[in-house]
Amino acid sequence: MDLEYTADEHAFRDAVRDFVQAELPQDIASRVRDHRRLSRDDHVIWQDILARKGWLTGHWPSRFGGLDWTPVQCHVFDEETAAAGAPRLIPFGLNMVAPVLMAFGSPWQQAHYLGRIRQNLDWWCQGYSEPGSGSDLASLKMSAVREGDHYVVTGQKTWTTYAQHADMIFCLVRTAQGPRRQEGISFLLIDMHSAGITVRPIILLDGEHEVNEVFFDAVRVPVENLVGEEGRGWTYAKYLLGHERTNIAGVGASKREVRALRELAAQLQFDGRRLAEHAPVARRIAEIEIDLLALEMTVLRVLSAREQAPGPEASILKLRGTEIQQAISELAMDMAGQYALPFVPEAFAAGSEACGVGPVALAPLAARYLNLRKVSIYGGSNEIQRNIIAQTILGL
Amino acid sequence: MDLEYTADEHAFRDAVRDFVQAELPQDIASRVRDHRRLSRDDHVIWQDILARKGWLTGHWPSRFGGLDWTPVQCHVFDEETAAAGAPRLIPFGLNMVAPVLMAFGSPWQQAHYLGRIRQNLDWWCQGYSEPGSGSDLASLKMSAVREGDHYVVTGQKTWTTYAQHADMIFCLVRTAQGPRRQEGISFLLIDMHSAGITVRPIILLDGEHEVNEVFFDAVRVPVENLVGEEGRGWTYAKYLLGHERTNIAGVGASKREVRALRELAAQLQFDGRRLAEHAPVARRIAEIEIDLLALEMTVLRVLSAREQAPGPEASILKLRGTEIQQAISELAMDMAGQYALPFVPEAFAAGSEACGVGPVALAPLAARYLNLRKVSIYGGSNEIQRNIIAQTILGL
Amino acid sequence: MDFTLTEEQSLLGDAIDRFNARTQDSVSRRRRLESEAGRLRTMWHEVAALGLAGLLVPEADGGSGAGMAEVMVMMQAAGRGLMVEPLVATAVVGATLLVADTDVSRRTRLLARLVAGDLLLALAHAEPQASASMQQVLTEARCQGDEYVLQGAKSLVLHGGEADLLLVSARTAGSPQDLEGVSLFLLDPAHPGVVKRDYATLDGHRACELALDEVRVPASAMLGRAGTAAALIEHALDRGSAALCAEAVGVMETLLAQTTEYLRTREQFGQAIGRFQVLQHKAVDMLVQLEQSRSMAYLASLRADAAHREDGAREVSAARVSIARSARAFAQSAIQLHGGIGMTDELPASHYARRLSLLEFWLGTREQHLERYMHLKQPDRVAAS
Amino acid sequence: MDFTLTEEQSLLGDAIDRFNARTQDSVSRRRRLESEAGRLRTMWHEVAALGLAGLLVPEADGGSGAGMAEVMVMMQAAGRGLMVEPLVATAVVGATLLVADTDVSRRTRLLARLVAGDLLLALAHAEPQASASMQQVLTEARCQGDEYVLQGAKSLVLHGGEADLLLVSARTAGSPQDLEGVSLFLLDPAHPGVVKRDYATLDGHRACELALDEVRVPASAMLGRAGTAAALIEHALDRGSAALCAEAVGVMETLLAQTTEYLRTREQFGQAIGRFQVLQHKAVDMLVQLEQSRSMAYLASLRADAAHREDGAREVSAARVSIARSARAFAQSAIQLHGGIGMTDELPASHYARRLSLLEFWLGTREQHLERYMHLKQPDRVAAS
Repeated sequence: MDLEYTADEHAFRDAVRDFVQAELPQDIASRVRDHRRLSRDDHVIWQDILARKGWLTGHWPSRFGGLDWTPVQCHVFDEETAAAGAPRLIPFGLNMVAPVLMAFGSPWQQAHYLGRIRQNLDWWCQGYSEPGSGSDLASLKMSAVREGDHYVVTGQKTWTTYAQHADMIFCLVRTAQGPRRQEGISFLLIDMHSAGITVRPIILLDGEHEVNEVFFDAVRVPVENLVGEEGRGWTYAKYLLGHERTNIAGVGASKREVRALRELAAQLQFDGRRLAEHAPVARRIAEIEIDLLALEMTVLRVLSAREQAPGPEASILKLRGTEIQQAISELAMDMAGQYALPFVPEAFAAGSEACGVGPVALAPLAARYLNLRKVSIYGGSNEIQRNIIAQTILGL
Repeated sequence: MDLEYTADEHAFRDAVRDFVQAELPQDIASRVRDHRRLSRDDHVIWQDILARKGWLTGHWPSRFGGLDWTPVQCHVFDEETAAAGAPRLIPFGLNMVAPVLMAFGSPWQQAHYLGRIRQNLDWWCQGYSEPGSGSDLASLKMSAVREGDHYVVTGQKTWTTYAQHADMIFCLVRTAQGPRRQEGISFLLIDMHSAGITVRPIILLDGEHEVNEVFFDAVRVPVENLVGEEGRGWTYAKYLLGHERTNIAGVGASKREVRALRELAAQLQFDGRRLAEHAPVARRIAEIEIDLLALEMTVLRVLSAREQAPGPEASILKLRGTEIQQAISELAMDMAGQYALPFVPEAFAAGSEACGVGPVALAPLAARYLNLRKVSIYGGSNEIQRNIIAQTILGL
Repeated sequence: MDFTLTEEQSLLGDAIDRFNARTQDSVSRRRRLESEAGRLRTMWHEVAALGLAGLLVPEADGGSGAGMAEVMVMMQAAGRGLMVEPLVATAVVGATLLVADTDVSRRTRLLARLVAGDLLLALAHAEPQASASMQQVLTEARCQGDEYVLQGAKSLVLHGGEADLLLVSARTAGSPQDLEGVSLFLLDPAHPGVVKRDYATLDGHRACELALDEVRVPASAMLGRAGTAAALIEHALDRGSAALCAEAVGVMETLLAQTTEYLRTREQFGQAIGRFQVLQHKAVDMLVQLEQSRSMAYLASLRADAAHREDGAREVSAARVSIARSARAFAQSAIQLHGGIGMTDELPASHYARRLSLLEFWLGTREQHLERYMHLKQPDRVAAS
Repeated sequence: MDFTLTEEQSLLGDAIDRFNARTQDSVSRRRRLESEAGRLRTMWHEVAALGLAGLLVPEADGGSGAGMAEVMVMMQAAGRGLMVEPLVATAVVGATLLVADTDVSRRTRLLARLVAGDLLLALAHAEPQASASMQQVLTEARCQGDEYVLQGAKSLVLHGGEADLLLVSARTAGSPQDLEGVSLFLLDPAHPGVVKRDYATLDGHRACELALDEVRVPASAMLGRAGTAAALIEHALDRGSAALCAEAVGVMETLLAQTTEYLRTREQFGQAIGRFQVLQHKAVDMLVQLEQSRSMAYLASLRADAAHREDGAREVSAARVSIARSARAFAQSAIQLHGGIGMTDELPASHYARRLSLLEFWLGTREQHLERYMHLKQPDRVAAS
């Protein structure tokens, strides 16, 4: 038992820190830190930088061009890049479709798609949810009918994050009707530039455009884009959930946000003193910080405990991770006080210090609070996570 | 709409306050305020005083010897007596069996038992729960078999509050087996001094003896002690729940407890200042006080809205009332700090200022915190209350 | 003690509900908000025709002569319909101030316009500097001959952009935290030296920032006696707070109905999601929050109606704090129970949740009201006595 | 970074579990606690025979030469079995202090007795006056020739009643909050002028209040150099805190197992109550609290092991605060999920819940640890780096 980082891990941390300091464009970092909107380019530029270094896929096995990073290295990488204000990596290709392709993809799929992901050539998105399916994923209806060496896909996906930017989408589609709904589902890779695909934005309650509806009208997909066997898509989807290497707890980003809270509290005045000296605020920051420390230790414990990906423990990390993200955003909004109210869309854009009302750092905080309501809903709502834990860990 | 008390209500408040000040024995009041154990006599003496004045049953209809107090008068009476440190009235006779007898009792039962309750001659207890029945009351098993003009009662009740003091118990018993469990239940009044009754104490986790198991071994009960019709006991029990005039929210007592918190905070020192000036404590007191104010307004709203007893709204009052009681006890324990730890049973008894460890007011606070865990369990757990509200008010 | 509404009061609520059913929907709301004052003003005439603009104006002045009970009824209905009209700014806070004007001819003239829906008002009192006290005034009004020169800045002036007349607090004597020395000025927003920055707020209303740079007004622009406006402003703000409390209750009413309806109809795993006990209990907690808020809205309204007394102020702040806490949890649950769809701008429920989430920052934040509650002396008996 | 236990550490935990299965039950526990030192001492010899008394004593002194990782393992097992033996007072806090004794012959002699189970220790440091700081010392030790005269009072001396030797902090210089000037004295509890008030605590342990009235001890009774004991005491208390953290985890382990077992077997309305989603989710929250606590117990143990550093102290206090919050909610849920039976003294689960509820008041309350956390400077990187 030893909770200190090894010398190697320290060296790795230094290397990451130095690289990020040298290479991360400062305009992107400041947009991230100030909660401004990021463009498609902001993400692509940063991921290109990492791809050139080989670090975009450092967590991949070397046989697929990765660097075999240990879980602790992954954590350190996440922590250092988040601390510096790097955009989060878009996970759909890197951490979601990739593990599925590594396990079940054809040699061609592996060579072609994994290669392009590694080089950051495709922006992927995820086609799971459909209108009405929600947490009950297996009720999906989008159909794929085999015609010669194509599938003809018709139907609709929804809540598709960044579909407006995407080149590729991986979809669960129904290739057969059966008594068990989980059977007859297949896993298909679809070019977003195909004829017949329409993307319609869904605007969230903070005015943000992150998610979309995606309509498929007789879209023709070559059969070589079927992953694994027809009808086994549900198995692959479950495998994906279990092997998602996404930093589900978001510790690195939350640590950055807590530091931002401290800085804000040190800048803002309340009754002529620094807000940081206002006992209720100081205490809430301390309690969030302590919660985050406990979460971080739990992440490290889960990561160190096994070489392979966490099972139901991931649900614990997701629960606490999202609760803490929401608590941070709630405190931030409270610290904004009356300046939580103004909604000046230009203030969310880059380099717009002049447009805001009140201290510039406060402009996005209430919108962010509202936006972060999503984290306890998507990716399996927190109620679903608790159901999973009750069943699989507690045996209830 | 007018939230001011009327002149009559003010006069009533003054009358209650004057009476209590003159008549409530100070030793009893100080035991109540200091959370010391009360003896049977403490309760009986105070209830005798009220009975002589006619106020023990002021809330009863005049045709049964009451004073037809309005709901607001009941609230004022509760508030003033609680504020002065009067023991709570033992509700089992006054507020639980009495409404059932008024509605369904025979003329003899009304004359005999209601008369004795009004004069404070019998201490009643409640025989509902059985081992294993818990929230699922209808699963009760205690049997009553008719033999001539007696029922022979055999079985067990549990969680019987103050059975050790009681002269009478009202019981739900099974007089028939049927497909619907609710059928075949009867409502029986049993003399606790009957042959065949054994009372066994259950000690709670704070060391307190409040509840008991009561064993019935072929206890003979005269048939005139059957309330209403055989097999309709479930109906009477539900009527009782709906007409319980107990101050279910406990506003008066909680107001006394919040004042006690304030006094404690003004006495205790922390870092050389009064604890009342310690921002986190001051804030918690304020927030509890505000919650209690909201509850009080809700009680008054529910009471004023109808002449008859509250329906499912009672569940809301019970929920919030118990949550606030528990929050007060939690803060009190926290204020005790390290002196939450000592457990000196003598310090719980009357006039034992010398025995405690640390400031005398702190001695019972942790035990009280533990004891008050019960309020979200008994009388229909708070989970059951939420089920009731979901079904009856929200229609879910 | 009596919590029942009179028949007249009930009818008022019904009338507003009907009006809202006809006029309030997401599209028209957005259009009114995004447009310049013109469209808003058309609607405001209709609102005035319902008697709402002059609700608090004495009958002798052409108003309804109503009190805070009626304001509560109005604001609950406004909340139910998610009205974006400047009821609080003009009909509650503004009207309370104008009614107190001691310049009789001006009072008569302005109240007539107010009642007719021809006068939108805004109180410019809060300032950019965060403070525990809602009574801090840094803006100065220097007396120069028979003029005053206003210098300072005001923040979050509710519906200040549309206002025909601003009511500006400024200090004619004393230091920033003093109650003495605060005066109130009537100010034309087009007056030289007044710079407005008008903007939308996240909860679907509008506000402005106000910079006052050497703004010269005649001494007659003052409302009431010099240096004595603090109590009047506090009273007007408390009435505004009580109105917000009632509005929150109305918002919760609609939002709870929308949420339970969704729970009853949305199916997952082969059953209505309202069958899941955890979701049921969350909805129950929403109901409890609503009922506690309703109680506190009553209290706030009645206390803000009486002559302004210290325990009244304390209880109004208690109500704001209580409702702010309930509203926060309530809105979170409403969104969570709706799932993804609850996050979208398309669903009316999300607009209600947004308003409910932000309400606590208007006219004194929760933090300010809690501090105020704690610092006001507790009267001998707290509640309703 | 490595969280796995060595085989030796695992075996230690197993051995204590077996020992507890044989010796720890409600009845024997109560008997040991209510009795005078005799019975407790018999058991303590058995505990010592397992190597627990001398766990932290160097091998050269006959001990196990173990570290805080082993203390964590021991205390988790102690928690699982709800041991009432004075492990924290003697084997953790006491041993840490004695090992630091610079009087070599006394050190050797006392450590030998400690390892053999013949020496029960108690640190008398906390005092009756509530303070945000755990380092306040008002008790005075005046130097008179080659003697010190102790005057003052100590509170909540953990297992002070049974102790053969008291370790008393007293001020030889400076003022109450100073770190400089605190000294540590070895004191025979039977010494003239020492008045003990021994009592049980609500969580099933024992403590005493200590009055020191003109207690004369030779200068040699001092442990270490005059005026320099504050850091040592802080370190010993941090180790005690880490031990309490680990014990809380053990208590939670058993209590969660008891609770889920109850949920699986107790039937209501025709099904196991563990089928009710609301109860399931409450149990899930308990699991989450346990896992967070487990993580923090690791952190506290490792940080209390290293040479005492400021960020170590900060993280130990963070762990105490985190675990206190989890423990409070956890114990409440455990009782609530058990229903009435969870309130009774008859059910072992209630004893676990009681211990878990009160643990946070020992060796610095949650409030004190939170204040300490907030006042210690944050290092550049917080966690585990």
